[in-house]
Amino acid sequence: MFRDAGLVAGKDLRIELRSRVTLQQVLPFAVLVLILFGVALDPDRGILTRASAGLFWVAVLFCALLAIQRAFTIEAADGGRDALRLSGLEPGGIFLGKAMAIAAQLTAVEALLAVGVVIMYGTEVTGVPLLVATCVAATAGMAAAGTLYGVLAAGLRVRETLLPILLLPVLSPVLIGATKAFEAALGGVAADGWPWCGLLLTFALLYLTFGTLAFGTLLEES
Amino acid sequence: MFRDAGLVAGKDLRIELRSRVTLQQVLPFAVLVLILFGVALDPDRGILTRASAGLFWVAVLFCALLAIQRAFTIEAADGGRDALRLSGLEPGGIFLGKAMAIAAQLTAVEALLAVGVVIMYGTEVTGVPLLVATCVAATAGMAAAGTLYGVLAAGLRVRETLLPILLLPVLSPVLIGATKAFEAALGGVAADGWPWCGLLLTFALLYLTFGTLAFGTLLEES
Amino acid sequence: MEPAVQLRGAVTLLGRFPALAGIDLDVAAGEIVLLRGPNGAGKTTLLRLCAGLLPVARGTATVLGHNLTDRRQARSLRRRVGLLGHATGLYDELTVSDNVRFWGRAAGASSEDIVGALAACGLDGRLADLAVLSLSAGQRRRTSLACLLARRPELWLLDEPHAGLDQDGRDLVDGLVHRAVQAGATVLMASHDLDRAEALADRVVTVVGGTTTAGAPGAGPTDAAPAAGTPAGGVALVP
Amino acid sequence: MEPAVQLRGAVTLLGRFPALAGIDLDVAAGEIVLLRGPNGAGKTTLLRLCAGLLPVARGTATVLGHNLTDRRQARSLRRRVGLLGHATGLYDELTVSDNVRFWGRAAGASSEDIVGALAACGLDGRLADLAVLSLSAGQRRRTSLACLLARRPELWLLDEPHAGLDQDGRDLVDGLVHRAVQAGATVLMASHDLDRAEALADRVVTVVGGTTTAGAPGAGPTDAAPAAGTPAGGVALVP
Amino acid sequence: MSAPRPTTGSPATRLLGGLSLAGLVLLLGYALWWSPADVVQKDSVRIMYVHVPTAIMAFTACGITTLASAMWLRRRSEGWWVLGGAAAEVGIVFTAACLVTGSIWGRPTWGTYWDWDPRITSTTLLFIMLVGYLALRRIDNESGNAAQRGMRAAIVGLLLFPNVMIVHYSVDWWRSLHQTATITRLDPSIEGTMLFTLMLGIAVFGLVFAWMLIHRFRVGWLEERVGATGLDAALLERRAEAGVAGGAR
Ligand code: HEM
Ligand SMILES: Nc1ncnc2c1ncn2[C@@H]1O[C@H](COP(=O)(O)OP(=O)(O)OP(=O)(O)O)[C@@H](O)[C@H]1O
Ligand SMILES: Nc1ncnc2c1ncn2[C@@H]1O[C@H](COP(=O)(O)OP(=O)(O)OP(=O)(O)O)[C@@H](O)[C@H]1O
Ligand SMILES: [Mg+2]
Ligand SMILES: [Mg+2]
Repeated sequence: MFRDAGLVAGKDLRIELRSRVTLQQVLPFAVLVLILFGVALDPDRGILTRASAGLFWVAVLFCALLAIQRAFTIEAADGGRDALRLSGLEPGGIFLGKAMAIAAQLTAVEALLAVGVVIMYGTEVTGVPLLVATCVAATAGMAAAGTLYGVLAAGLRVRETLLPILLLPVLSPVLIGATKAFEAALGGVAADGWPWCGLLLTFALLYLTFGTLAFGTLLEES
Repeated sequence: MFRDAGLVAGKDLRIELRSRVTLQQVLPFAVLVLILFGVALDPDRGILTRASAGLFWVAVLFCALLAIQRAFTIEAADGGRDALRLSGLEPGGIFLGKAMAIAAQLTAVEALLAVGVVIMYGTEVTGVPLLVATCVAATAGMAAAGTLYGVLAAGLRVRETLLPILLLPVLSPVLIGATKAFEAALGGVAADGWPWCGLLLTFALLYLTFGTLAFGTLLEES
Repeated sequence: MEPAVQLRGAVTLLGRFPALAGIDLDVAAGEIVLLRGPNGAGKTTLLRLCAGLLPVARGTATVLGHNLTDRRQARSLRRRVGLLGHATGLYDELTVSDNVRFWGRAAGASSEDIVGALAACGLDGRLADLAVLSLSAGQRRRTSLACLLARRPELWLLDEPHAGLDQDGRDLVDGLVHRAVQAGATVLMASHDLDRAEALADRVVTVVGGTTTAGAPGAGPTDAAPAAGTPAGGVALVP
Repeated sequence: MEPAVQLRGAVTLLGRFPALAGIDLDVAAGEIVLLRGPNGAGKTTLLRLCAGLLPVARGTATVLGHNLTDRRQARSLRRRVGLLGHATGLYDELTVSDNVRFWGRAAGASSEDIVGALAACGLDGRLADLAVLSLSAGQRRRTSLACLLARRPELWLLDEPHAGLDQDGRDLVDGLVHRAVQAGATVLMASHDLDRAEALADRVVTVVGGTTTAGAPGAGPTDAAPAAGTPAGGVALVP
Repeated sequence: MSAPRPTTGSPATRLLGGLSLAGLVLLLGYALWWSPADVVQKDSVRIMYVHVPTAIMAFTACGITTLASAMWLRRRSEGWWVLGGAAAEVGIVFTAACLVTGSIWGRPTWGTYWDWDPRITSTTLLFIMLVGYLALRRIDNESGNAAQRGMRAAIVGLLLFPNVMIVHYSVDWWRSLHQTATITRLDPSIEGTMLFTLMLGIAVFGLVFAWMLIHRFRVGWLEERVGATGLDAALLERRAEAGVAGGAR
């Protein structure tokens, strides 16, 4: 299974290498979202600084949406789905592989956004361990859930529009948890944050296991 | 030219009728975005109410992105581009037609979002005429610019990711103007808002004329 | 009477690759010409060039009197030609009849033309109201054929017109082509289904390695050229 | 020796539409069977059913000993079959060799198999490092053929295997099919290119209106049935 | 590469390079020593001599890109196409420099690396527009060719400067409605050595800009030539397929 995962992840990353989508398009988009918030929420009110945790994660969420969409546009290309189902790859492997590829890209996005938030919204960084742990857990969760729902939307020609409304509600716990954890970390009372981080972790594990098991069935629904 | 525009707009709206994408996916997405903001920007701080104008327009912007992407996924479907170029339709007509269809959908989105903001963020509505005028101007501008950049991205297999970074910076003035106008209207000093509304209008006219003229050149390229 | 298509050493680049590396081709008005040649020879590219969809990098190309080296003329040519390509350009969500109606109207076809086209391609009845996405391969092909028919083009560019069609589908194509020619149209087609295609065509031109001449470039029209390395020679059949 | 494919009154729905309305089909191991029939008859659907990609709504279907009414068995069947369909399932951004390698590896093929498959389909040299999106129709076809070859399936399901290929492309297909059969594989193919296909096949089965029997469904195997409404009859050719 | 020598240099450009180097040294001298520290900002003001010029060059660059795109749309001549790309690439460097120096300057001045100052906001948006333009251009370079390529990129390039202007002014207007107290601008009428140093900086960075642009242009041009000279070879190779006709080779 892990061999298959590696195969799929490798394939996706090679495609990224050739098309440079994340590098040249998703990352700038991330910065753009930060600026849009800045423009929309009049900076002088200090909303930005106080709400930076929330805004950060909303931005991550939108970027994740983009990355996941991209990951399944690749597969949806003509007959890709049938091909995958016939491939002999273990569904679990496909799931893990794509999740891994997505997670890798999300990590890059988060790193950039973190820098952006610190610089643009003037947030002071405290409680780094909690922040990092939160990012890891949240990323895993988003990638897992995203892959799961991405494959549902893949192959449908309404992918771009369907995926968001499938995915966002599912990810809202991640949004809440991560925001809370970040606020705790930035507020300096990391203790309040860890339980949220735990929530994220369970969410991630839940979706990873469920996805690994259920992906086969999902590939069925063509 | 206007006959062609009608033809294209009619076709797009018929497709919407059959696939119900806007109705069943873009509109729910709009509501979702509002909720996400609600979740991310902890309501107690009263940020929501004060920033509702900005949040409204950010939400509109993301929905517009979705709608425009959809409008050109339709065309990008296999060989659609060649077909359009051979069709004998006037490029200007195609541009206006698609812009009209997009504008129609955006209007629906805005109506829903307006209700949502009032209900969820507890905003009181004042200065209706300015609000309406702003919506009209902003919608026209977004539709025009969106169609122009949408066709740029259409046919590329990186459409989903490229469109945002091409379009959003261009639309940032619309975001600013509309937000300002709304804040003025909701703040009760409509007078400050009208100049912004004027900015939006000029933006719209600019892109409408440019698009109508330049669209041919754009379609020509394959 | 002017030739419908006249190419002289035409070169077309796809990316940096010269998919067409010096094509010489003359097609008289009212003629049915078959392009044959191995995979990747450049047939599809040649057809798209003749539709005014690709620029001429070198040489000259005149189609229906439009000089394709001039972008404006190339653009005005497009509405006069009909291309049946690998890709269909149909809207999956719309029904067969909606598609034919839209593309027909776009080219200024009357309702009769449209209904007629649907009937001629055997798409009336159940299929007419079926969404394109649920069609079978051959039914899709028939639909795009109907779209082309409704446009009443003066120059028919058919890329493997028989592919995917069943027996009477193929007879149908032949019938439509003959009727079009009687109505004054010119037909340029590419096909691998040689038996049928050669029977249909007035003349066969072999395309190999982006040239109409096997080997040496730019050696004038090569309608009766030896079909290098292809089974049956590209002999000129005159019915 | 058990039959490779055994369908009894198999019914398959696409949406609400019974694309297969009672198919009876027996294919012995090592046999080459041709499906023929008008557009929309259900050939492609039948092939996808045999690949375990579609559920059996009614009747029974057994392929390579897997009972397709059981989802789990259907899924385990898939890796043993190879489908060459209308859609290619190739990654446009990747090169030809990358694609063949990925799909080959996925099915556990060795590097030799993969290189061999590329060479066998004439995809070594320039084409190997070309992105799929820049291929010609026939070259794409060859690429998916190479992918199928690299997987070494036991049951070959070929949907119009000759379509879009040039003359030696078609000879290539015939050669590969024969070699596969000698290696113990079974071949079920659908085609409109009857001359070639019938020459290749051991046996011809006619599919019309989603049934193997023209008209009344479920009337037993119909291998030598009169091919209702199709030009040349579905006669059984035994070489 | 078919260049005679593996360089894009020439006497002229070497002179230019030398000049800009000398200028940089001179500027360094003025910026760091001979110019006085500012009353308000103390020594941090010295960044201005880098920051402001880079900003101006960034805008010049995207102006050039727009001009080149327009000309390419009219003439379809390679030169303009290459120039547009070269200007955008150099421009993105200067924009980045402006952003970086700016935020470094912001630290001592505003006590923050970032402020929602109109120029900052619009500069960042400009940066992203350039990224988008270059991304699109890359795609066009792959999918297109000398004649058909670049329609997308050209249109985006054409709209680049107008958009930057619209964005710039709307952002400006947006912020100026209630100007923030945080920004204590030097009063523009800086005089004497400081003014001279600023002008010197602008001049020097102008030289550097020109130097980079020329080289980038030549590289692009050579690539084009390679494509063009490659064409004949490619044509022969392609025609040779006819000899070995048959397979998909
Ligand atoms: C549109 C591009 C920009 C231009 C044309 C520009 C121009 C200038 C000029 C002329 C000055 C000195 C004169 C004055 O203070 O009025 C200045 C000051 C300054 N700029 Fe910029 N700048 C630009 C972008 C930026 C950016 C992106 C940043 C930070 C990220 C930045 C940060 C600063 C700071 C901190 C100062 C000094 C503080 C002050 O004088 O108020 N600038 N800029
Ligand atoms: N970007 C590219 N780089 C290299 N070669 C390319 C590129 N784009 C297209 N080609 C080549 O150009 C040729 C296109 O030929 P075309 O599609 O016209 O072939 P065809 O004659 O229609 O073949 P078929 O019979 O298979 O349809 C192919 O050989 C393809 O490999
Ligand atoms: N949702 C649907 N509603 C109605 N009919 C449908 C639907 N989906 C598929 N069909 C019909 O089912 C049939 C599918 O047949 P299939 O694609 O197997 O034909 P085929 O034998 O492969 O034809 P071809 O030779 O053209 O490839 C077609 O007649 C199609 O019209
Ligand atoms: Mg072709
Ligand atoms: Mg079929």
